[in-house]
Amino acid sequence: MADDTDNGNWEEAGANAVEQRLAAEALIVDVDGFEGPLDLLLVLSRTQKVDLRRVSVLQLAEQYLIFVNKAKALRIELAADYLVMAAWLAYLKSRLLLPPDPSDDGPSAEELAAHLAFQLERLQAMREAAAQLMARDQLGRDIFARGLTEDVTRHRRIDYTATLLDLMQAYARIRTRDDFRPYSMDRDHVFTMEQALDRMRGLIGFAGDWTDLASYLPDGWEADPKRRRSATAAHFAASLELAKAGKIEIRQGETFAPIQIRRRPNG
Amino acid sequence: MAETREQGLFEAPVMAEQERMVEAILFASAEPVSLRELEARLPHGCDPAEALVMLRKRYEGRGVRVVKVGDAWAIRTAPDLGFLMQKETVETRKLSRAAIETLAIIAYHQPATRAEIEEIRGVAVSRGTVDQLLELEWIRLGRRRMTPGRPVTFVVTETFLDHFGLESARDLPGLKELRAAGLLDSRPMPGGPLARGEDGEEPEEAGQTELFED
Amino acid sequence: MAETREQGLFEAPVMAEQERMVEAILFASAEPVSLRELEARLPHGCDPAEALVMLRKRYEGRGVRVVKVGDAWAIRTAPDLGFLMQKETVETRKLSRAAIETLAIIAYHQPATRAEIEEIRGVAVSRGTVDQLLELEWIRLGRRRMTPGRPVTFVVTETFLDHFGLESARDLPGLKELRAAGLLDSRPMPGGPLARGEDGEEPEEAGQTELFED
Repeated sequence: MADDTDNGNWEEAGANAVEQRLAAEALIVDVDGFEGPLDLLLVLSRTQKVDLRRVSVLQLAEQYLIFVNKAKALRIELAADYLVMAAWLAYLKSRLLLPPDPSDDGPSAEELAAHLAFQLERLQAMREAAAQLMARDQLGRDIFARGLTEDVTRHRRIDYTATLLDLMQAYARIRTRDDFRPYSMDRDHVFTMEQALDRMRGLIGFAGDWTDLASYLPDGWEADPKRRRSATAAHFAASLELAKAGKIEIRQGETFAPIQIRRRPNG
Repeated sequence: MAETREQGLFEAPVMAEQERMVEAILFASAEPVSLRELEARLPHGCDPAEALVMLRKRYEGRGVRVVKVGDAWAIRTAPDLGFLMQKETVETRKLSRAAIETLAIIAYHQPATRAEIEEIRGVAVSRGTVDQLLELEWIRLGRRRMTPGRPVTFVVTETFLDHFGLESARDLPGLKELRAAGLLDSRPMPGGPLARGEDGEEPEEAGQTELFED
Repeated sequence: MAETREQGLFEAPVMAEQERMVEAILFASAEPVSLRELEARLPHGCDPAEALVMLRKRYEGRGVRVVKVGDAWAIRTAPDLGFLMQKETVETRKLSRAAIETLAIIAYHQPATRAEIEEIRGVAVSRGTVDQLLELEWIRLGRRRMTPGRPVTFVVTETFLDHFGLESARDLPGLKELRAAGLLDSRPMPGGPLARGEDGEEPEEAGQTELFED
């Protein structure tokens, strides 16, 4: 977009050279005030007094280079990105002035210039957009929110729960702390090894063949898991005793398989 | 000021504008605004008292109302909509061990004084624990004990009975029943029907009653 | 509920009641209330969207207005009455030029990476600038860009919309014109010194344009 206008404005550029120099000098003073090389270019472009779409990039490059040289002469240190831009603009300027090299397969000088013009236009557009945005009615300045917010209380109600069971367990826990020992009251559910041994001594005589140990559990001890567990443990311990005494044999097909016992043939 | 404004037939435009202004000021102010302040803030020559009368009328029956608070004016939620302002998030939490034990003692021994609770629990009962139970409305103050110091007693409430599905505190299973139910085993057997540790799953109502039926 | 309520001819009483409720909720909150939250707070089966349409109309031209902010709704004073609110005016820290430009770039180009902001401004974006905007809650992190390095992106927030009285980012002033002029396109320059940023330029058009496409 910029390439059509470059040559047109070039004539003017010479005539404006003095003015540009003066403008560049004036800008030098503000060098810290620029937000980078693009910003500087944008400010310089304004001296061309044309729409950004019709800005002469070649002339702009000139203006920029004058600025940088002036800064150098005044021993003003420019940040690196200003110098990078200067180098690139010098390159662009030479490319724009020379006839295109047909062997060069990179972007053409015109394309590069057009892109720079686009960047300037875009930056300018964003500036204007920012200004429009800031000019809007703003909350807390022009528009106001509710001052007296009413108890939109986010009650975080904590619902405490407890079940009857919790309650009774708690009570049981307290009561058993002193006058009861927790296990002493549960005798009904404990089958001792001595009891099991007594029982098995009587029963083992009938166990000529392999029989599951579980079948030795007494009536009323198989259903309730708690009782079954106690009785099973007691009977297992008792069978170990009997095996040790050489009265029975024990086998288990595999892990967790039923434990089986039988009377030792000659025991 | 590009807005068009609906103006009633009988309102002078200026007064309608004043009403708008009062509306905006009352809305944005963090505190109720006095008539005097309204006068000071409105452009010269305004009559905020009249504007207020109109504004107040305008909000009649609306979701918010113009109300007088002392000498000042404010916009407030209509009283019948107060419920909308309570955004409740319910978080269910288990009662602490101290609280449940305290509650249990009160339930089993009511009326119970703090000293009695402490004696049974063997540890001091914190103020917070009692307050929590009072707040839950599971306990309330009973009659003072006619003993030296006239200590207050605690009893369980209707709410308590409701929550725990009891007809009366007397329906609480006694020690013997607790024992029969295996509850006095401090180490619940895993897998058993009673195997519900303190942090076990909540048994359902049905389970509980079945459990304690004789 | 002794109050009488003016009801338009075409309003079902229930809807009028819903409108009152929405009114009360919006009045009570300084922050915009989302439609979803309104739904959650209103009694079951209410249609806050419809109630809002009515409420918005009702407040047209009044001292306060019902405004849409993103997916949420709020009541705000009419902009022409700002002069009355000196007392309520919040002194805000003046934003630097860099911050204002960065904000505008994010708003118009969102989601925007830091490299893109730098590419547009032609200068590095300082950490402080972004932090300031994040602190104001005017911008937040968007999704990471699915390009090499997976750079973070920035988008504007509901607070931003609220602050600048925008219904959505689509209502940014001049957005359409900027887009039509191609000034929101991502146009990389091959080999130029302005193609800055370690993450390089992301020449994907999808993200930016998609957002603003209707």
